[in-house]
Amino acid sequence: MNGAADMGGMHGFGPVTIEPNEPVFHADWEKKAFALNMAIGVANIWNLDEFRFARESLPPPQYLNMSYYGLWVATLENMMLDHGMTTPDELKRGHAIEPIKKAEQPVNAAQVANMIRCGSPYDRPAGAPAKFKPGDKVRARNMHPKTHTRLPRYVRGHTGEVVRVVGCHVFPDSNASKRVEEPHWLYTVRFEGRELWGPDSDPKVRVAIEAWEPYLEPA
Amino acid sequence: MNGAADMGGMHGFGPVTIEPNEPVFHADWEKKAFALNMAIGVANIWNLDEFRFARESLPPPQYLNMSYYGLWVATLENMMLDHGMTTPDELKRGHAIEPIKKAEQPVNAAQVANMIRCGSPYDRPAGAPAKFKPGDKVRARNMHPKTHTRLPRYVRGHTGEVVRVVGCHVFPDSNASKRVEEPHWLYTVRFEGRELWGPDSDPKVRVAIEAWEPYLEPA
Amino acid sequence: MQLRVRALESILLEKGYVEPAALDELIETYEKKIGPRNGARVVAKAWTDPAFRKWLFEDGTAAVASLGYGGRSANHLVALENTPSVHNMVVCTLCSCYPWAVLGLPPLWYKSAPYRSRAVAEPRAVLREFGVALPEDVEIRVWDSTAELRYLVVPLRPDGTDGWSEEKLADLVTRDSMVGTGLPKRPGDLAA
Amino acid sequence: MQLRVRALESILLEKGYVEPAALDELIETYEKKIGPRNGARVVAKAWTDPAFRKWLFEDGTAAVASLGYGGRSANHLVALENTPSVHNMVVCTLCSCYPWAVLGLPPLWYKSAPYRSRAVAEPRAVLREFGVALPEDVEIRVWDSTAELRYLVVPLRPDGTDGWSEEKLADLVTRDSMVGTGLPKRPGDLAA
Repeated sequence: MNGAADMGGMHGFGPVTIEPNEPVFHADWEKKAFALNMAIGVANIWNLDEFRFARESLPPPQYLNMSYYGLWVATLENMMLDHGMTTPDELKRGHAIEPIKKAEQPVNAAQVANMIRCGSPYDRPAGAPAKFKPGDKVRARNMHPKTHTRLPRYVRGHTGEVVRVVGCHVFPDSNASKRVEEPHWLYTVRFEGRELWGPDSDPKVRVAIEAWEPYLEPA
Repeated sequence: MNGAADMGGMHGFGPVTIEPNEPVFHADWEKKAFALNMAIGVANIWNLDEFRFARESLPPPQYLNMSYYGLWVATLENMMLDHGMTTPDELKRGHAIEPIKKAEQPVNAAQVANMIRCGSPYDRPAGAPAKFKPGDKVRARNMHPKTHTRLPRYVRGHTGEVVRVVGCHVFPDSNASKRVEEPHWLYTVRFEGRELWGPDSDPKVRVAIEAWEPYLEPA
Repeated sequence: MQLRVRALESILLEKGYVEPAALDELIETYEKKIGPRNGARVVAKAWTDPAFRKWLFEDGTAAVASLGYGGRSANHLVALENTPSVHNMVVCTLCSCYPWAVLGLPPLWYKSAPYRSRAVAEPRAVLREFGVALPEDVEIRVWDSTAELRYLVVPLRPDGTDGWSEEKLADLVTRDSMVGTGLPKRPGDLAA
Repeated sequence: MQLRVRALESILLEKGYVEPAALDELIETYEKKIGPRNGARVVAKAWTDPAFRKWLFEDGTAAVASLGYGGRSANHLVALENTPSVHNMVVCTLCSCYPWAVLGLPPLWYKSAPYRSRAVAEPRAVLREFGVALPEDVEIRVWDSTAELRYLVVPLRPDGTDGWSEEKLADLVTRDSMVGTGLPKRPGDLAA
């Protein structure tokens, strides 16, 4: 989707603010916001791409005015509501309301430790050979789905070069909207800065993204 | 600039909210915000393009969270500060602070009435013949100036057709950043919806913009 | 916001930048005098007077000026002709450009992010939210007001209005029908 | 926000979705155990061990795993080699993807709109804000983490560190130097 999250190339946000000796968390609620989201992720009620889509679907005025973990909190609320895990009433009261529908099994510390240690690889067996190879010129498609996509607006319609065939990876567009992995070949594609930002821009800049095969066409 | 104002094609803002029997103004302060901005415009301390640039330069989180006339107020404050017409102190106290530097001449009702009646035409004598004619295929340049431009992001890099040679008009990009009119030929350029939004989009949509000659290249 | 505006007003008046009467003139004009009734008269005339209609589409600024409208926000007025196969719709994605001289100040929705963001990308869906369901084969032409041209949509004259006076026809012409987000009223709507 | 998080926590615990110990495990791990020190060890080894360096650039995931790092947010790790003529810089314009397993959780600036919006369009200007002034002829390669690949920048080994131990070299490797928004410390900086 062309949401507020897709901000590459936008102007007006001001300088980068760097906090010296920044702590990992800035408040206790941030720790909890982080941990709750990560832990519930293990329960696999939704996948990472669904979570990202829910987060980027927050209306732009809200998205751009919330702190980072504030976004996580708002997204978790929305996801729990969408999945019938809570109600607006419960969120308001701050507690589960009887009758309580219990989860089948709580996520425990061992599961979490395992998730941290093992992660979740996104590569999958390929069903077909890769269409592109390093050196191929490709154009990022001009597509504007309202659903989740990881093809940023700033590269769409622009021509770049495949620099790496990464492998066959879970396709976030399908994983977010249909909960179907539908793996596709994934490529690292490099664009000249001037191709993206025009002839007046820095000639010694190149920008690479990862792009799944459906994002690309031969150029 | 690629600011929050340039929102054509963005998703996530929700449905259009239509207010039945909407009044012209929703509060007295809106009337004043409107009138102050319009009146001071007559004094020609800044031009319309400078005002637009100041407005779209508000940081996106702020721009997207202010009401329409709220934006006018914030922009007027910024312009007055930039032009040394007031100070943060005065804005806080809500009054001019001695010693008061008086304006040369106040804008009066007759001037305002004249401005409403006559407006301000933007066409200028041409210094050269128009480069394009109706029917010509043109491509909107891929440009990303940080300064004011009226070429929206959603058409950049896309090919359309000149449907009208409007005339030679004040060039907002120069008028906003240098207070120089630098008139250029202005064209109405029409794009197929599918050219802008991809092959999945509505085949019976066409979008026209006005584009000054420096925004265009032959396609 | 009220306080901030009062501060600006006080400072500008105290420093002699503007006279209070100038502010009153502006508010009075745009709240009371200039509004969509102007545009409706233009449209009604275009519906009844073929010579005017021709002139309006050839030189909107001059034709509209002949009715006494023009000036601010209509120095370069372009009339857009709806036909059975083409529907026109106006937006300003970058700010809020609008033909004040013929329509008055724009409504909130016109200036809102949902309208500005969506009108150019999915006009048919936007029209549906306005209650306008166009057949799929009607082409929608969206006009993004990126310069100082201002657009006035001339909608199709409703059926069943043969012989109507300009005055009566003007009652059918809604603001939204001149922006392209609505259709004119029908004769039956007036009775209601 | 504090209240909202407390509500979520209460509801999820009361309904038995998560155990409190699972939360503690997460907070403890990312606050105390996993941080840029991991990445620094990888970089220091790449500076001293040519075989490891080669392996790291060929298969970052496996090479890093050999040091005990990996899993969450580093299942597909790619190491990027800075050279005198190429500087690498990592961003995630769409959200906040970051190689947690080697760098810990990202700092605020990495997740901020200014960094995300500007890193891909004017990386040299962004670098200057970090105090990094690269010669104009040094190419900047920006890597936008749009998939589940995670990037680790291997900066140039500072001069004057011949014969240093991995341990000592690791002290020179800052978090920012592994994101590409900084350079490693120099030997003189350590004394200070």
